Amino acid sequence: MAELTYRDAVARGIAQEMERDEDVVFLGEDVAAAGGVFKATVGLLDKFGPLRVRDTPISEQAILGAAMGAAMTGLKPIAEIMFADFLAVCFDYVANELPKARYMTNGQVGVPLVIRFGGGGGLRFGAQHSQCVENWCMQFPGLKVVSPSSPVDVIGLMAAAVRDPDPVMFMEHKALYAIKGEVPDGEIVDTLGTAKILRHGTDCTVVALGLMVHRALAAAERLAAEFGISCEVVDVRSLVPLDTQTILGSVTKTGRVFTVEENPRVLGWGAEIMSIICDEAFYDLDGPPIRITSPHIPLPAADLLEDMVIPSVERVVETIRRSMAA
Amino acid sequence: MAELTYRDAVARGIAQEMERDEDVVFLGEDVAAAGGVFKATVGLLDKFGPLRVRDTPISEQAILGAAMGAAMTGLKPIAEIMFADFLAVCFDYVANELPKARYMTNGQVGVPLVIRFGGGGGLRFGAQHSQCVENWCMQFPGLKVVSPSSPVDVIGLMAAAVRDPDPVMFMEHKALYAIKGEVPDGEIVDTLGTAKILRHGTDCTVVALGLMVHRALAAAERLAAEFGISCEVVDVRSLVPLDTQTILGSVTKTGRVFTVEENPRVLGWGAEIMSIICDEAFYDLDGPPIRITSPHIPLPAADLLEDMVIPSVERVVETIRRSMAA
Amino acid sequence: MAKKSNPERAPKALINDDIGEAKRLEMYRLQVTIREAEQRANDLFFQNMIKGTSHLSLGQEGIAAGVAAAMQPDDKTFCTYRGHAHTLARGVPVEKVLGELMGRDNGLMRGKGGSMHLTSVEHGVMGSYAIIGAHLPIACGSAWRSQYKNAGDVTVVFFGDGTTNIGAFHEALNFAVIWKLPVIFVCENNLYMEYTLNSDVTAVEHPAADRAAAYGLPRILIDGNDADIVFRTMRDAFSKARAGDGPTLVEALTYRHSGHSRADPAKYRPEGELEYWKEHKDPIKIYKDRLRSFGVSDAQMQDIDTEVMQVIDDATEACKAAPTTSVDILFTDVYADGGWAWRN
Amino acid sequence: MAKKSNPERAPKALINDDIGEAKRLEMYRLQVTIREAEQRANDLFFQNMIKGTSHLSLGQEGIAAGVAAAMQPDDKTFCTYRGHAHTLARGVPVEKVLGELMGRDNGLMRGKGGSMHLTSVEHGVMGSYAIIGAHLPIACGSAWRSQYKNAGDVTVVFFGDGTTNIGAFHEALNFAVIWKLPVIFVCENNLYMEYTLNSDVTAVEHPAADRAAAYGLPRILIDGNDADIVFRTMRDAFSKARAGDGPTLVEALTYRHSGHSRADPAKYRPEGELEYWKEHKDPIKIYKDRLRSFGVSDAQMQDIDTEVMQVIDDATEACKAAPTTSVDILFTDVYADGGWAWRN
Ligand SMILES: Cc1ncc(C[n+]2csc(CCOP(=O)(O)OP(=O)(O)O)c2C)c(N)n1
Ligand SMILES: Cc1ncc(C[n+]2csc(CCOP(=O)(O)OP(=O)(O)O)c2C)c(N)n1
Ligand SMILES: [Mg+2]
Ligand SMILES: [Mg+2]
Repeated sequence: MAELTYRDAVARGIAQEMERDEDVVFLGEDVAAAGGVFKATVGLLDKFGPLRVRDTPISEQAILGAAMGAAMTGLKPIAEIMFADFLAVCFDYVANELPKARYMTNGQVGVPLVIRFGGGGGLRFGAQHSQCVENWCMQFPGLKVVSPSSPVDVIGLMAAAVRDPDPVMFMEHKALYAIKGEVPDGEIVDTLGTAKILRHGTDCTVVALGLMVHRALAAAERLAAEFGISCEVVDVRSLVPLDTQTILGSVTKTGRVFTVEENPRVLGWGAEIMSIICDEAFYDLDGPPIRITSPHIPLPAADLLEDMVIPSVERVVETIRRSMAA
Repeated sequence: MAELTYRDAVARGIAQEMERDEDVVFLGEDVAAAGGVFKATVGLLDKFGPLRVRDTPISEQAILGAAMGAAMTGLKPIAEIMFADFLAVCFDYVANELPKARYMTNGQVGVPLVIRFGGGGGLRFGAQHSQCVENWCMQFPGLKVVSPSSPVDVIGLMAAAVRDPDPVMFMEHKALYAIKGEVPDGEIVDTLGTAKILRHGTDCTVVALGLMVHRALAAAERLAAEFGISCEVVDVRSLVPLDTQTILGSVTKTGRVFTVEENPRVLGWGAEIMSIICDEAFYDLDGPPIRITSPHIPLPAADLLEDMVIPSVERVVETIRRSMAA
Repeated sequence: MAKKSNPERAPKALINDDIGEAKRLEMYRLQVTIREAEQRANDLFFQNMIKGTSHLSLGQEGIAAGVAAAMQPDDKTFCTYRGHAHTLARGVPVEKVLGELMGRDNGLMRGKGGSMHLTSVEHGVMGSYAIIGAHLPIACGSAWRSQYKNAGDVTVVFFGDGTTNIGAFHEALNFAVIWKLPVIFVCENNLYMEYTLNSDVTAVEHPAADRAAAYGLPRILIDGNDADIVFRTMRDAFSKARAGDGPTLVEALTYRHSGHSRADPAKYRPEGELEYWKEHKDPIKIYKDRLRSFGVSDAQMQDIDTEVMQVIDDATEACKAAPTTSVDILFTDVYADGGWAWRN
Repeated sequence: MAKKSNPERAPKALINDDIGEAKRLEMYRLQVTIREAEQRANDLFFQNMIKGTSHLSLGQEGIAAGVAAAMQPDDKTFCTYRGHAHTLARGVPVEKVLGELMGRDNGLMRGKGGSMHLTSVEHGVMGSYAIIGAHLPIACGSAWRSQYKNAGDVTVVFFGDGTTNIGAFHEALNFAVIWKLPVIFVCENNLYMEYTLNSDVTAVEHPAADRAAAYGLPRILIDGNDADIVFRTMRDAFSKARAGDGPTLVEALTYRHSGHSRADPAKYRPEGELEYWKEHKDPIKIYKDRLRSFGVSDAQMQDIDTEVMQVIDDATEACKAAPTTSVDILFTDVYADGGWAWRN
């Protein structure tokens, strides 16, 4: 057991898998010699050498395309797209190529790869360097989409993603790189498609992802202490496959549900989860399902402004308190 | 009043706006001399000449980028991205550039342009040439998104889109190009952000878009005739801005709601609409909101298979009948 | 395509040059197979037995044949939507190709992919790609795997003249060169991107060859309608790739006899253009003359033609008799577990 | 930057060459302004008065100054995230730039855009773009508008060496050439793409110049640290563009003295590299020597320096005194109606 940052957990997770399997290779911009712009891949080049850990040009289409071609023919690449927002410049692979290859070829071709990227706000990077693109990825049948909220989940989900025979979009949260958490020694392998109940509660279910998990947990403490409201907090972790059993199970029990989403309001992952809940647990709901999201605006750069946009602990507390009272 | 195909309505809509305003220009692949691969822009080159109607190379990023730069500095371009699916190769403009320019510059820059594309299935074009990408566009604050279901709406919404000072994503449905409809003579200008109730009903609300509007209407007829179920059919038309008043008004009245969506199930526009309804009209609902969608799989090419995937009139009838009976 | 023509009829003294008799007869057979199979596909369209779209390579067979004849069995092919030719050239049975086009259960992907996505991994055909340019980086990845694993195989990727103007082309070429990948980029310059003359929208005359220097590569511009030239060019490119000396970019000049796709009557051609190419530059005519000049008799060629037609007729009948695709494959192979479950 | 130095101190007999005294003093003042404003931004970071990130052009001022000095007021500039220099060079007040970096209400976009998106339409600065390559096609569009409306203005777009490897570069160059657009592409080759030597990931030695021919353009490779050379090259490019003769691609060699961004200590530099460029190739040193050789006294330069420092000090104080951005702009200007309503 050791304390590890989320940042270091990335390198450890990748290293664990590269040690295990020679076919795991890693590529991206500034990831090798420099150890990544977020310093999340420091040491990998030294450990695994320049044939397995490779710097690329600023050619995101080439990065994802090459990862795909390698995966189709026998390797298990991990590709970094530095800022999640840059997925937009190679989105054809995300939308059209990776998810459809297996189906269109009737199973002849598989694409076992991981695409990891730093998403999310809070660092004052402005509208083009702060987005929660897990929502961009969730629409495409054939992809899997995960986003860890803690160091141990980074390692475990990374291992699960690398070992998974399907393409996995792996969103790390930039504002979490510095957090620390306890991590067991030895190999860690988690399971895709599993949500985690991080706090048990009886009055309402709060579903969150990534950075918002931490705010949801803090809000739950305050709601309990200050208002006697008992929240069950679910960390979704995996948007595809989606652990609807855990989510529906919790909602069925509590009768009320809130999502806490960092993304701008419209068509975030919460919309899908709410739609599933309303369809399948309608008669268990004691009140409207409420999404707590960023307002539907691009993210401003100035610190004060940015802090007003992304859901804060206060906003979560206030929204839940008001809704539960209504 | 004349009968016009949806296909010819596109050319007429564009021509109407180009006649009105010299700053309206049109560019895309094979759109000028050839009149477009769907023959939806035939005659525009002859009418407006090669300076206003321009063929481009296969460079979708250049097409959208150039349209954006022109729009920022004084023109009102209409850009064609041939198949909607190809938005993925120029998605940076859709996700990061067009929607954010006005906000990031605090209003210094506007981007008055229209991006039109042929989306949707039914033509046996397979998984990469048949997608409903309105869902890809809906997430981004700053964009507007419309999709007409009839010839007269094509013209009216095109005019509204061209005159709108914000970037508008305009999805035409390929399987509708051949349909005909009555179109009044003279100028037609519609309003963005308005849904249309195409059929009044009392038992449930059916919300549809594009090709699915036609299937929803046909299903409503059969549900009335065969099962005495009275459906109110709403053509969303505009996903952003979204006419929630019309939708919520109808649902409040009927107490039940169904969406009919062509897209694969997860995170289609229906998820957002259902989430809004459940949040804001929860206590008016008499039963769970049900999304009727394609199953969450890529679209197969073979005719028989494709027909099994996209919601049919039968599936709509059957789903609504069963849900209303439950 | 392994089937040989009747050895009794083989000419005695074919020029024993660097290509030789066997290869030449193989290339002849390949070209005829492609031509006739594509014609058959076209006919089946007009009988409404094939739906959707399809893009034929009529007139461009010299490239497919010349490249395939230079390949080893474990080399990899990446095609575009205009990929029937290259798929057939790797030895994929005509029946499986036509079956896919017809949406039958005997098709290569049992109808799930369709004409634009022909794939036969067992023949090294790693897929046909319908989004312009996407497969160039993907082919780099296949070559990277070969390099990394010291597998020795080479990846070939085909694309058109119009494809040279999309960003992925540029990224792939640079990437392949800096990583010295064993990949060969074959640009089939058939003059048109769909309905627009590619030279109207391209800054240089030869869209691939004139850009080779931008990636530090030699300029290679060849007649794509002469399978021998294609074969020799590719042989060198394969040697280079296998020696670890990196990628090659080839621009092969050609012309398509059909429209861009099923829907295209090709009215944009200047008068006489098609006729000129058919008369003077038809790859099969050129190759017949070549074979004749080496002493192969018309009768021998006729035998091959007959054999090919038999194969295609048989394939057509088999496809017509084959069941339409069974709907229980609808929900298979979205994910590797065989199914489509995105939730529990 | 319109403010002139004290005319009494002006040297009597500056060489009256094609550039002349006034332009040269303007370029000197621009370079010093950029250098000192950037240094100030750097200091403010370390005082935690600026958050987030920022990308300085220290060492690259010669390009910004030389280009801006050749521009007309209605010409358009498109920058990258490394755009403070080009924004200042167009005459945007230092206060407005620093205010934006500091997230103050007096900032160019009142804090909504931040360091990477500086925009001042009234000065022709049409934006700074943070996604590599995106603005090259956008700049083409601005030039297309000028061409279509016969407006006469020219668009300049700046980008780095690393940017030449992304698809949008390729698409924009081809597009600009075939439409003969009045746009000038200025590649600032500072050797590095972030932390990686660009030559390690680029197939040719000169990532822009060696690719000009791929778009039918002449190869133009210049010393970017000599503002006179930059100015003359741009003057020709502007003439060409205004004459309707289409785009120009320039590769200007330079070096950044700072790290890539705030977070970068630039440990990847080989020993002595930074020192070499600072000692021998600093654009301001070079320009001071140039001015001296033309008879400008150190005292006169010192006066300009002093004036510039005064402007920057005043700007800094103004920014510190300015209110932080008021939150009521949070929901303005998402849409053209001034608001953010996406529903009724
Ligand atoms: C990204 C993208 N843009 C546009 C298209 C539509 N399209 C299909 S084929 C084609 C022309 C391709 O021309 P070329 O590369 O010369 O190949 P050819 O069809 O002549 O073999 C176009 C524009 C596409 N499939 N993908
Ligand atoms: C599409 C995209 N990929 C990657 C990045 C991250 N990034 C920002 S600056 C940079 C290096 C750019 O190098 P260059 O073009 O040489 O410009 P310089 O920073 O040296 O001025 C990279 C990779 C980005 N902003 N956008
Ligand atoms: Mg072509
Ligand atoms: Mg650089």
